[in-house]
Amino acid sequence: MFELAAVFLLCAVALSYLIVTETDLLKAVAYSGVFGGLILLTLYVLMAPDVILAYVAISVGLSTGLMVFVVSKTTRHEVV
Amino acid sequence: MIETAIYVLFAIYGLSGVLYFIRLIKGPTIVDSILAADCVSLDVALIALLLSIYYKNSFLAVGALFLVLWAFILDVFAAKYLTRGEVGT
Amino acid sequence: MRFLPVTLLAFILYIIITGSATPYDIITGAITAVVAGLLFGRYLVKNPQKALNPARWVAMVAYFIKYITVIELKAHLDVIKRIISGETNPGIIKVPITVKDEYAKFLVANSITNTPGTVTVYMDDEYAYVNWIDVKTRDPDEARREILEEFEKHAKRIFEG
Amino acid sequence: MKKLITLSIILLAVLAGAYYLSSYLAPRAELNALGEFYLRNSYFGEHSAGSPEVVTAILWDYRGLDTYFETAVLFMAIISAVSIFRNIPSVSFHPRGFTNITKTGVKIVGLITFVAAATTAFHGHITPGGGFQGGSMLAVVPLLVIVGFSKKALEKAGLNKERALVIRTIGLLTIALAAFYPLLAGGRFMQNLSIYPKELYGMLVSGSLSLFNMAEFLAVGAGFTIIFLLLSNPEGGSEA
Amino acid sequence: MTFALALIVSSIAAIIIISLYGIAVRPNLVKKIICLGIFSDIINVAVILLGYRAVKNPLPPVLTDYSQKGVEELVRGAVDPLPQALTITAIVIGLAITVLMAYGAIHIQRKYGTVDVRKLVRWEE
Amino acid sequence: MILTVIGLILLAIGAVCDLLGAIGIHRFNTFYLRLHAATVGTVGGKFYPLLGVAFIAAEQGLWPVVGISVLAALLVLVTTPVGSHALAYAASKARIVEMELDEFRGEEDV
Repeated sequence: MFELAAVFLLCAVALSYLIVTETDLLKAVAYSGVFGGLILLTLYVLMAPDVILAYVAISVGLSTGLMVFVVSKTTRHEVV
Repeated sequence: MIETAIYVLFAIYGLSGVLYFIRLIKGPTIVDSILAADCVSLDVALIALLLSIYYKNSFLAVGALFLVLWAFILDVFAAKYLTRGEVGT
Repeated sequence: MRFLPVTLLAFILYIIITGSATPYDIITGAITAVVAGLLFGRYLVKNPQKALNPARWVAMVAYFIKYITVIELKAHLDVIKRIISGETNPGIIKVPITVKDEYAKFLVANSITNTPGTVTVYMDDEYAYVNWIDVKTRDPDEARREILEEFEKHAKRIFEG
Repeated sequence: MKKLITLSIILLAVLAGAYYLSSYLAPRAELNALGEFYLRNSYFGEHSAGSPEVVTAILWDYRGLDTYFETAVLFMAIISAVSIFRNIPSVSFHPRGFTNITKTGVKIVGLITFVAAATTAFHGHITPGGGFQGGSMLAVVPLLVIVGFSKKALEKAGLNKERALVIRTIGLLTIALAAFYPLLAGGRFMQNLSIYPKELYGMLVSGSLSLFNMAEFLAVGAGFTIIFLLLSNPEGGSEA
Repeated sequence: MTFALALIVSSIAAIIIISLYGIAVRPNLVKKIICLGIFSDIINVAVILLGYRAVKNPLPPVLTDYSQKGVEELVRGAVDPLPQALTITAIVIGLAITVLMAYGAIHIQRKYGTVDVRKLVRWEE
Repeated sequence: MILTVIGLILLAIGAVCDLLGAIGIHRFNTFYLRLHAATVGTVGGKFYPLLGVAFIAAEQGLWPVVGISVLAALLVLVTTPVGSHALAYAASKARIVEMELDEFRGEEDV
């Protein structure tokens, strides 16, 4: 099962590149939510239940809400 | 028997996860992307519960509950932002 | 009195999530349940007699079992056929609803959305706006019979009357 | 299309790097001496922390001083964020909330989130979880209320900025007092067992660990609540 | 197993490089904050990877069987608890720091009407 | 043994539904149709497998996992329709996706 962690992190590499190059910031927030899910599965394989509980609250619950708040108060589209 | 079945299930759920993932990237509008992100996060919860059965360890299961519980939080936030412009009102 | 149903529900949830029932669990669970009842009871429960009536719970369980087997199966097969064949006729139509209670409306809306093929777009006191994958009719009464009459019947039995 | 080409180049580079690295790396099966010490001593043993949950034992007993100062850092971060937002005039607005279905859903999910957060915090010394985790989960409840109803609904229900600050101060004061009390009783700073009891009426409370967890639960939850209350003020109106 | 470990290490390195690129090059402050979040997440994963043990079916560092036999079982199979304990506070403090930076970005938007770094630099001209 | 078989059957049903939903989300060409395909993926593809996980865990004696997976299965039925409804409302109200037959457009809401 340790090999699964490699697969998840390989997907996370692709996703991090997409987050960096995306110009629609709301879409970038959605991507980072999925990125959080992949990191969470990696933590499952690495056997860290405490960190999972902290990370799921921060990443899925609070951080997405915070970033949508910030996007709603600044601009949505990034001009490259 | 269960271990083999879990490997096969990982493959199938992973394949559908990848298909959702492609829609997440392609999605012509923002709502398509958020819908796909929702489906992927539920997939993640299911795979997490399957992992906790594979390792026969009940401590790993609790995280999946919170993933299911808060899967709709991004939908509601983004919908409120798209319709009202402000989130706090 | 209004906080009693919420307290009971919170205690049961606490024991389920913990997964054990030692004295420590029961004491902390009782504390949490009382606090949750005092904090949330005003907003969740309007009528405690209704919430504590076991007949309603039995009706709810019966509806739940019927819903997840018969109704879901029919709707799934229909939508899967459409996914394979690709023929659709979508539209958002206006359907009158008759239930008044908050949770009854929530149950009806969720039942509509969870059935593949129909999604509640908006619901106010008189009408539900439903996105339907195959608009067979635009007549409100006939659409009501097709989409939500059965859900409303059960919702009335569970939450109203 | 250009994006896809760059992406495949990056993935190929990662695979090539892995192929190169695989001759140098070897997975490690043995345990550090320090890690073995913690695993052996956390529940039994001479230097016991009285908790079967080794991570919480390290957090609040063996490395308690680190966590104490990290709590102070968290306090500083939240206080500085609050102080930035100090003199912003609040704009009057009509609270509308979101749709009715969302409101009912938020009520149900809020109750379950509250109970689950309390479970995580109360069982921090027995099963995975603890004050930080439970507090972060608790802060999701006001966030959900803000998006489903509005900021004003939360304030009308009695949770405004001042009360959240009071709850937060209570939590931090409890942590400070529980950390300093062993000095008065003749022990060292943040000493756990032999000052605090390991078992209370037959229930495992692991000395001061459960007390620290509950206080941290309140402090972290109320701290993040203040942040979201300040953030949810609508823009516009008079310029600051 | 060795190749999987190497793949994990190189993926972590790649994500660190990509997120640092995002922090340095992208002009929008909000995008910088998102990239910083990715960076701190992957650093936490790297720290936890240091405590992993390559035994078959490893255990989380929680004692379930309260006896000496249970302790022996734990020492045989459990992963190292110290990196996990250090990571938990790092995650929570990371969110608090992110909040502080987000407040800064909102204030910049209020004062100058933009969060684009290139425009902010030329503001005084 | 019988519980494991029931659980595996439920998981297999879920896998098929999930795959069909993922295919449907690519075959349909507008957002609202994809929403229906995604419902097949969430209810058929997540609710039944979560119940199946509960059956398998009951066979192995992992009672906390049983409680959590049953609770998660029920929560799927409560939370995901709220999310779908919010997205459909936003798509119609903010005019992100246009649709020919739309009786909600132009209606006042609270």
